[in-house]
Amino acid sequence: MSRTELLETADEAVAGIEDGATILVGGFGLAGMPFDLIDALIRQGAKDLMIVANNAGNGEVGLAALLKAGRVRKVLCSFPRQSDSWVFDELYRAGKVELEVVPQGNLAERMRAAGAGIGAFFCPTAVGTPLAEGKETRMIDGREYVLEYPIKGDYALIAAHRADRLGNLVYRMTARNFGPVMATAGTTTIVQVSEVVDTGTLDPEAVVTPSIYVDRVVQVDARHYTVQGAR
Amino acid sequence: MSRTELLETADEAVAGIEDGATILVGGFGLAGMPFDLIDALIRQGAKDLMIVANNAGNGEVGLAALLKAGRVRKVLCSFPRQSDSWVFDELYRAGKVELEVVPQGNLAERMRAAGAGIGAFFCPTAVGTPLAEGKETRMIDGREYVLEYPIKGDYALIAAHRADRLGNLVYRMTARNFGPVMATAGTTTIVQVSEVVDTGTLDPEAVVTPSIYVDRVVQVDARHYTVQGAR
Amino acid sequence: MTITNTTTAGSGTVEHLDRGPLSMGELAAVIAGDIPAGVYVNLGIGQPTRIADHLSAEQGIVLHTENGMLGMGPAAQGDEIDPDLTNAGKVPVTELPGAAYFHHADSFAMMRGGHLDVCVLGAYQVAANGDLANWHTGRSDDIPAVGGAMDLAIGAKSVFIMMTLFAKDGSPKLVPGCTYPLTGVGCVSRVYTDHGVFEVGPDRRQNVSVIATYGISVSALRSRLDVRLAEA
Amino acid sequence: MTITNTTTAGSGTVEHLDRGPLSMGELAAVIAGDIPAGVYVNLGIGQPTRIADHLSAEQGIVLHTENGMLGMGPAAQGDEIDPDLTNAGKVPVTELPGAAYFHHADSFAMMRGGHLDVCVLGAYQVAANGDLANWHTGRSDDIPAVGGAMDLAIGAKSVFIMMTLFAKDGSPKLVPGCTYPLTGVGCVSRVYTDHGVFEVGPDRRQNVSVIATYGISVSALRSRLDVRLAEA
Repeated sequence: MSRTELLETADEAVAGIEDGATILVGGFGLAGMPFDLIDALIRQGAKDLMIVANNAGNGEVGLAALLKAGRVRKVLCSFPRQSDSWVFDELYRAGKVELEVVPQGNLAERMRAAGAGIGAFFCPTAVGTPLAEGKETRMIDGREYVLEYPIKGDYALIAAHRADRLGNLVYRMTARNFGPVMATAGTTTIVQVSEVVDTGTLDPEAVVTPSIYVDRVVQVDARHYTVQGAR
Repeated sequence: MSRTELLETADEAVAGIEDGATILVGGFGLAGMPFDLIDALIRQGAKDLMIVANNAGNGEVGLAALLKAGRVRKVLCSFPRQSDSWVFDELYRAGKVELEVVPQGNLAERMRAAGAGIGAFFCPTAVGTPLAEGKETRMIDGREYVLEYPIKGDYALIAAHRADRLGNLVYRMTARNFGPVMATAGTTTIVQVSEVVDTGTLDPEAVVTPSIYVDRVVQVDARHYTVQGAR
Repeated sequence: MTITNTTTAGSGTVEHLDRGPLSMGELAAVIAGDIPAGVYVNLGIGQPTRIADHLSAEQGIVLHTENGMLGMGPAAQGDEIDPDLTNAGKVPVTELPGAAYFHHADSFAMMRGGHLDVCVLGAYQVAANGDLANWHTGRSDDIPAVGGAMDLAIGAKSVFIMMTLFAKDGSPKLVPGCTYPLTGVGCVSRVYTDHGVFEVGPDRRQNVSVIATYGISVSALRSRLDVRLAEA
Repeated sequence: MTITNTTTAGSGTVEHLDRGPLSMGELAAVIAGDIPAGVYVNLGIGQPTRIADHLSAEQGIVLHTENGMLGMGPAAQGDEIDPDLTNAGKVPVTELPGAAYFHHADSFAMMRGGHLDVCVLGAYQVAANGDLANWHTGRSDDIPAVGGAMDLAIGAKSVFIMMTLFAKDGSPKLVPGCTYPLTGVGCVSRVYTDHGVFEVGPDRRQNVSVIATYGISVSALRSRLDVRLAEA
């Protein structure tokens, strides 16, 4: 992917996202969720979106706010139902949003496959369960596997800790979660970071997402949300 | 994998390797090659080995020395023929060693699949070439793929830069190459490092191979070989 | 409280009749005692998290959390709380020396690839053949949510279950066959409950082996369970 | 030496008849001029490596080497030489600011996943339909060795070939169909040679488009090649 753009505002960073787009949204619960990009996406107005994420929103912030704004057609995730997912729960029960549940590791591996040019893979997870129903299976070396296909995003919206001006990224602790995988699986990868540093100051041995995967970067002020009863 | 053993000598580190074992050997050319472990393996005496590596030895050292000692039944690699691979070339032309050539990326991805519990994967590399002959193919979304299976090792012999006492590893520059992947694909992973440091001194954000993949570690003196005309 | 370590399978069933059933805290201690030293363990969200409180530093057990970390420490308190550092239950935790962070694909590759020694999960039902149901009640008004349950169920070398033996309505949760939607097939090896510890699995041909009982005899258990119980 | 940049495809074939064929160094400069600014490029071992000498810092091109690095710098000299830092040809190289290291599976995922913009490879033969043969002569006494050639051939968004147009025996290397064992099917988009630059590929129905010639006219090329040449 050619040179990374460094943008001044989250609004510039999400410019051009089309109605109906598939968007990979980083984060595990609140850790690593790109709050500023999602808020900008709400302002930007794209609708009828397919969201791929681990959860379906917490409280009234982040993905939950996007859902509440009525912009989401479908959620593909591993764990929508949480003590603080009332926004999603209400929309789902009212038939206003579709849901596809995927095991967490398959979600990650299917996005990795998309980024790595793998056409499909035989996976042992979910064999014999309702989540494998209707899928192709095969015995390999005496074990049963389910055939899983890549999940590619038109956009990936992720949060990282630091970027250099070239677009290399490092993350912070378990906020890393889906970011590096989604960065590889999004046609256009948009990243919010807490800090942009000069190129050459990140340790080349410790770069987690090389700049080749990063299209747009915006620096945002640190914000941390806490939602009571989150899990 | 349970607790990593820190051993005093390379000979202790390779103890117990059986005749006929499949051994993944790290390194790309000379960078990242576990010279001391291979020398110890030659002393140890295991024979009839199947070696999985990128190359088939350079000059008279490392893998070339193991081949010369007559311990190798078969080499599975991407690039055996080099200007300095005379040991392999001679054995091969004399019919004394089998060869299976695999594209370099498939070699890496097939070991990654072994480590990641993937049963098989559809890969676009080598479609329509002699290296895909006899393999299952499938059209997915208008593109043709070849079905590739995991490559698992009974042992992985790799070189890293530093280990902590728990077995976490970091590498140095392009000597990283196959090490992290082989560490996941070996039933028993044996690592030579230039330095063992106290647990807690490696940056947790920069650990490349977590200790769970590492069974035995031995610290060795730095040795660097240069072979004229290596490529 | 001292409870005999139950790992001595094959050495006979131990009936603890001098006491009532275990509390969940006591059960956590029993499981902690059964986890071998120096292994890599994932503790599922909910009750299994409590096992960590009973692991000693000497055991050298390394905890994995599937959101991307090895070397997870105890829950964070006060100033230690960092929103970027949580466990799979999204509870703030701490980092121990020797920790390592990795992304989700690497974390689940670690699980799926069979590198974890033990994982301990909660359950709605476990079948004699090792089938597990712990993600969905199957009620039509339930919103399904699986998280990492299916990955954990098939990934670890040993899958332990921590649960009460009976549901609130008194029905057994150790059953001849699961009626709830499955999480994994034949994946459980050991079931730790307040009333007893059992070995199950696909090799046992419906024959559940009783390792220990708490506050109830094997014969009394036979009358309350629909599975065939064998002495260990 | 100044040679017109050839990227202006569609604006007509340019015949450079005031000179002889290009040297490999000149060809490297032509290719360097055609690589867009700010893109990610892999230069295959052998002649394509020379293109790096003609890339300017202002172009902001980032070089990938498949043994596990982005941000590769020029060949290392003297004290810079470090046996742990080599390119895919195992030649010692240097590291530029903003470099990143990764392991082989990640490096080839980057290629296979279509993230590299351009890769430049050598070739034994290229066919009009974009088929590439560059790994094996097919001679029975040859030891086959593929390395990353097949991964690169199918991985990059644009695959450029750098080669002489004719083999030492005078036979053309741009052919109606490859007779050597294939490296990739329909994967090449552009062929840079000493005698001319061509666009090929599966969409062209055997119709090779001539972007530029050096020291030879299009009509003279038609008499020496077995492929149908069209003006750009």
